[in-house]
Amino acid sequence: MAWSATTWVMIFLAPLLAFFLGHLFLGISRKYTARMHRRVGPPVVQQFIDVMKLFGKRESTTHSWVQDMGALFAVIGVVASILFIPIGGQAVLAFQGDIIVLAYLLVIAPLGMALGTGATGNPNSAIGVSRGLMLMMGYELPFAMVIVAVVLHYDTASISEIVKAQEGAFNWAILALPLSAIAADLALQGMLGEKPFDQPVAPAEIASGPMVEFGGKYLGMLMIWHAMSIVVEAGLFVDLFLGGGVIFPGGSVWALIGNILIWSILALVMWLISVSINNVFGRFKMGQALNFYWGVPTLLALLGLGYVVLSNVGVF
Amino acid sequence: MSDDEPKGGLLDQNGIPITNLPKRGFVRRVADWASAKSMWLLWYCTGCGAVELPPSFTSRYDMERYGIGPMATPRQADIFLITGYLSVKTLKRVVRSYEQMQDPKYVLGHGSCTIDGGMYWDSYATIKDVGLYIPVDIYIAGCMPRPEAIFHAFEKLQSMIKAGEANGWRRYKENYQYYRKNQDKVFKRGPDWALEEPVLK
Amino acid sequence: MMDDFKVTEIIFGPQHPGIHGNFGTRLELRGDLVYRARMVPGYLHRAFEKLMEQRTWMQNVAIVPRICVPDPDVNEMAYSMAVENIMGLEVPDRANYIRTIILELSRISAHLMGLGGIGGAIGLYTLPMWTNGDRDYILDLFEELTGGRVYHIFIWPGGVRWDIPDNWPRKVNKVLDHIEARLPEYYSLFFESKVTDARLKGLARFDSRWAVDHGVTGPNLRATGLEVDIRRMEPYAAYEDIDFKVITRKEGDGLARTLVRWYEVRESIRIIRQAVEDMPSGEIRAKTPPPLAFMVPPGDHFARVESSKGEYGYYVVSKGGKFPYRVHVRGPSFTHGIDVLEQILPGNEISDVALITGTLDVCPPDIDR
Amino acid sequence: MVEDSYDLTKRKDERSGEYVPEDIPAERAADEVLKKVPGAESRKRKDGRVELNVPSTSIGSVMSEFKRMGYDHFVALTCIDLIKEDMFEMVYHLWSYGARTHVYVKTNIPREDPSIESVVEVFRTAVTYEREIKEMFGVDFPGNQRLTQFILEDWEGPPPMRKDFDSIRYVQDKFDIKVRNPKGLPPKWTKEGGK
Repeated sequence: MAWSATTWVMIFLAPLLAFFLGHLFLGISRKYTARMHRRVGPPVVQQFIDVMKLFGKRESTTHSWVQDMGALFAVIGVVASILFIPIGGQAVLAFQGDIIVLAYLLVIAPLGMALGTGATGNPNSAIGVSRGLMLMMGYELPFAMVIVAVVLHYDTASISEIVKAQEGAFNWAILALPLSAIAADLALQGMLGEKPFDQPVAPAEIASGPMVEFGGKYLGMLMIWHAMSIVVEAGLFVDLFLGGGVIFPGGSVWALIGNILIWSILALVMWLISVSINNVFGRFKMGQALNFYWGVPTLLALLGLGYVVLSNVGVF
Repeated sequence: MSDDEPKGGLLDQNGIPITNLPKRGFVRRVADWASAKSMWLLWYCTGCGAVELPPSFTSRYDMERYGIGPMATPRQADIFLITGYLSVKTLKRVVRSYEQMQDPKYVLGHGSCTIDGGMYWDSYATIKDVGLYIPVDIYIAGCMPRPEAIFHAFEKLQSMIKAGEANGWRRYKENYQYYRKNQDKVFKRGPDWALEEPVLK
Repeated sequence: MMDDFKVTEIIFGPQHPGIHGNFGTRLELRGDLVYRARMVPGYLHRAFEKLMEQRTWMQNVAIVPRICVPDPDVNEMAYSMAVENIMGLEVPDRANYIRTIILELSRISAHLMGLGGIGGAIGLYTLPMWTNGDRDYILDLFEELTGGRVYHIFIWPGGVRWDIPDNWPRKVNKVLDHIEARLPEYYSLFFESKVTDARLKGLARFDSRWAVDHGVTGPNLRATGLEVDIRRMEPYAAYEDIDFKVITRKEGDGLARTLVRWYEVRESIRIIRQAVEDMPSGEIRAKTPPPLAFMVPPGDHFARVESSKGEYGYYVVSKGGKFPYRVHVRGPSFTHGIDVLEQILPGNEISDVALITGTLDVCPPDIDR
Repeated sequence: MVEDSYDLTKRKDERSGEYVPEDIPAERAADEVLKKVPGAESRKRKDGRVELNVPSTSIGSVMSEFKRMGYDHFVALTCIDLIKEDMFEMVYHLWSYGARTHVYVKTNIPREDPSIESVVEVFRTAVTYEREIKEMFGVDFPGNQRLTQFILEDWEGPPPMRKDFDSIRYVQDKFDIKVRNPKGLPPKWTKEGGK
C-alpha cells in the first residue's frame, strides 16, 4: 500500500519529535521540581547535555552481548510504539486494532531492558527487574480495562479513529468517560515510573535498580528510552481522552503543525501533573503499590467499563 | 628510583607525569564540553567532609545548577569526591569503586587530610596522601572545605576538562604499576577483583 | 515457607545511596525479606582514643569535635565537662547559658539533617531539600559566632573561648522564627501523607523493656514511652533553670521516633529563646592555667550529654601531667548501629533497611571513632 | 567462635510488659553488693558517685546483682592499659533510670593473655563493647559469641590501643611518609602517653 507524503514525513518526524520532546519535557520537569524545592535547578537543555556526555564517554563496560541487546531493545521498543501514536491527529500507521498492538509494544521495551539487566548479574538489578515486572502487573490491569472501555465506547479499535471521533469542542473522551480517565491517569503514574510508584529504580533501596551496571553509551540509551517513553505514554493519554490535540480542522500543513503543538502542550501538562505528584509523595513498598493498584484504580476502571457496556446496551 | 617509576615530563606532587591529551578533534572537544557541563558525582561519603555535601546539593547552594548531581553507582558516575581523610578500609573500597568508573573520570580531594594526612598525621588507620593510590585532579584546601570552596573546585574542574587537562584517569592507566605498588603496600586485593590491568583505550 | 527461597547475599555496602555516611551491611535475603544482617563498621576509624593520648589537653579540644560530624558541639561539651570535673573548675553562669544555646542549635541542625535523611530514604526528596536549606541558616549563626560552619572548637574546659557578639542574639531569634514558621510545612508535607504512614507506621517497633536491655538511648528510647532525658536526669550547663518538656511517644515504631525528633526541634527553639532572653552577664571562663602549661590533677570522670542521637559520654582518665592517660568516647550509635540493627533488620524488606537505619539516626563515626 | 543465628519466629513475641524502673540509691546498692561479694570494697567519689573495686572473677555476680536492683542501663565498658602496674583496668559503667545515679565497677586483670568472663548474659549491650576491646586491647571474653573482626581489617600488628604500640613509628614505615616534625612529640612521651 502506497504511503502518502505525510506518512513519509511522519515516519522520520515522529521519532525525532519524541526524542526532542522527551528531553525537553525532562528538562522542564527538572526545573519545575527545582522550583518546588525552592532552588534554581539545571538549565532546561540539561537533559540533552547529559545524553551527549554519556555518548561522549570513552569507555562503556558491558558484561555480555545480552546487555547490549537489552539496551537496544529498550530504544527499539519505544521507537516502534511511537509510530502508532497519532501526533496532532496524524499517526504513521493506523489500522483497525492498532491500539492492541500498541498495548503490546509498550510492554516490549521494559521486558527487553529486563533481559539486558538480567545479564549483568548484579543482585540489585535482579531485584529491580522483578519489581518492574510486578509493578507492570499492577498498572496493566486497570489500563487494559480502560482501553476496552474506550474501544467499546467508540466501537473502533484504531486510535486515529478514536481521535477523529472526539472532534468538536465538547466531546473529548474525558467528558464522556470520566471514571476511565481517572483510572488511566492513576495507571499513567505507574507507567511513567513516578513516585509513589518508582520502586524499580529506587536509589535509596536498590541503588537505582536495573540501571546499576549500565554506564556510558548504554546508560545513554536507557535515558533516551525513558525520555521517549514519557512522550509515548503521555501522548497516548492525550489521544485517548483529550481529543488528540486536534483543534484546527482541515488537512493543511499549518493545521498539522498547530495540532502537533497543542498535542505537545497537553502531553506536557499530563507529565507535569504526574511530576507534581512525584514531588510530594514518598515511595510505597512493592506490596503496598500492588494493593493500591488492585484497589481504587481497578474499581474505577470497572465502573467505567460497566457504564460503557450498559450505555451500549441502551440502559443509559 | 626502580624501573617502574613514572616516565618523564611534567610531574605532579608525587612525581606522576601530567600528560596532555594528543590533539583533540571536534567530536572529542564537544564531548569534553558536554562532560564539563554535566558532571555526575559518585554517591559515596568517604570521610567527614561529606557533611558539607547535603548543603551543596540542596536548596541554598544547589549543585544542580551546574548540571552536577549524585548518581548511585560507579558505572554511572564521572567524579569521585574523596571527602576528607581515608581510612585503610575505605581506601580499599575507594580504589575498587574508582576502577569500576568509566573513563574519563575525575577525582577531587577534599581537605588537608587528602594532601598530607591532615589532623590524623600520626594515626595508624588513615592514609596520608591520596595521590599515592589514585590520581587526584584537584585538591581543595580546608579542614572540611565549605560549599563555596567546593563550587570553586567544580568551576576549576570544568575549565580543566574543557581545556583537556583533567586526565588523572589517563595517568592512572599509564602508570598503573606505580599506583598498584603503593596500593599493595597498604591493603590486600581480594581474589574476586576482576580487573587485572586496565588498558588505555 | 521461608526456606524454599534462594538465599541471595547483598553487600549493602559503604557505597550506597541509602547509607548515611560510610557504613556497610552484609544482608542475607530470602526473596525480598532480610533473613540475617551483619553490620560492617570501621570505614571511618581514625583511632581518636589513641591520638588523644598523644596530644596535650588543649590540643584535644581541636580534635574532639571531629568525631561526630552532624552534632560536633556535643563532643566538645562532654570533653570539657569531664576535664572540669576532674580539675574541680566552676564554670560561670554566662558560659553555661552560651553553652546551652550552642548545644540546642546543634541539636536542631542535627535533627533537621536527620529528618531530611528519612525523607530521602522513602524517596521524598523535597523534604531533605527544605530541611537542609533551612539548616544552613543555623550554620551561618555558628560561623558568625565561632568562625567555623561545622567544627566550632568554641567550648573548652573552663567555659567558652569568647563572648557572643552584640547583635548575635537578635539574629538567633530571627533564624528561630524562620524555622518555627517552616516546621508546620514539614509536618504537612511529610507526616500528613498516606505514603509516610504506610512506610513508617509499625516499622521496626520495640518496647521500652527491649530498648533498655539493648542500650537504646535518646529519642529512640523516648519514642517507646520512657520519659528519660539526661538534661533532666543529670542536668548540666544551664538546663536546671530552663523549663522544657521531655518529648515522649507511646508506639516505639519508625513514625514515633521521627515525630519525637520533629517535636524536639520545636522544644529546642523554646529552650534557646529562654536562654537568650535571661542570659546573665559576667565572666565567660573560669580561672584555668595557660593552655601551653595546662596540667590536670590525677583522677577520672564520666561526663554525659544528651546529643540528638542519644547519650554521649566521655570517660576521661588523667594521671596528672600534660597528656590525658585514657579517653573513652561512648557514642550513642555504638549500640544503635550494631547490635540493635542486627536484631531488628531480620524480617523486614530490603526497601526498609535504609529507612530503619534512618529512623534510628545511626551516625557511623560514633561507632568507629 | 560459632556465630549465633537469629530465629525469626522467636523475636516477635517474647518481649512485652511495661518497663518500671525501681529507684535504689547508689550507696545502698553498693552496700548490698559488698555483702554478697567477698574481697570487694566501695569508695565514695569526689563527684558524688559510687565506685566499686571487685575481684575479676566475681564480675558476673556483681553485674546481675546491680541489674536486679534497677541498674539496667549498661552505659559502657572501658579498658585502661596500666602499663606500669602491668595490668588492664576494666571499668564497667552502670546507670539506673530509677535512682538516676551512675556507678563505676572497676576490676583489674593481668596484662599477659588477659581474659575476663563475659557479661553478655546479664547485659546484652555489652556484646559490642567486649568485641571492640577484644580487637583493640586483646582481652578475651569467654562466653561472648560475637567476638569476630570489628573495625580493623587485614590487621597484622599487635592490638593497637595498647600503650606499647607506637603509632608514629608504625606510620613512618607503613605509609612511608617522613613525619614532618618528629620533634613535635618526643617518642618517649608518646610511648606511655602522659606519665
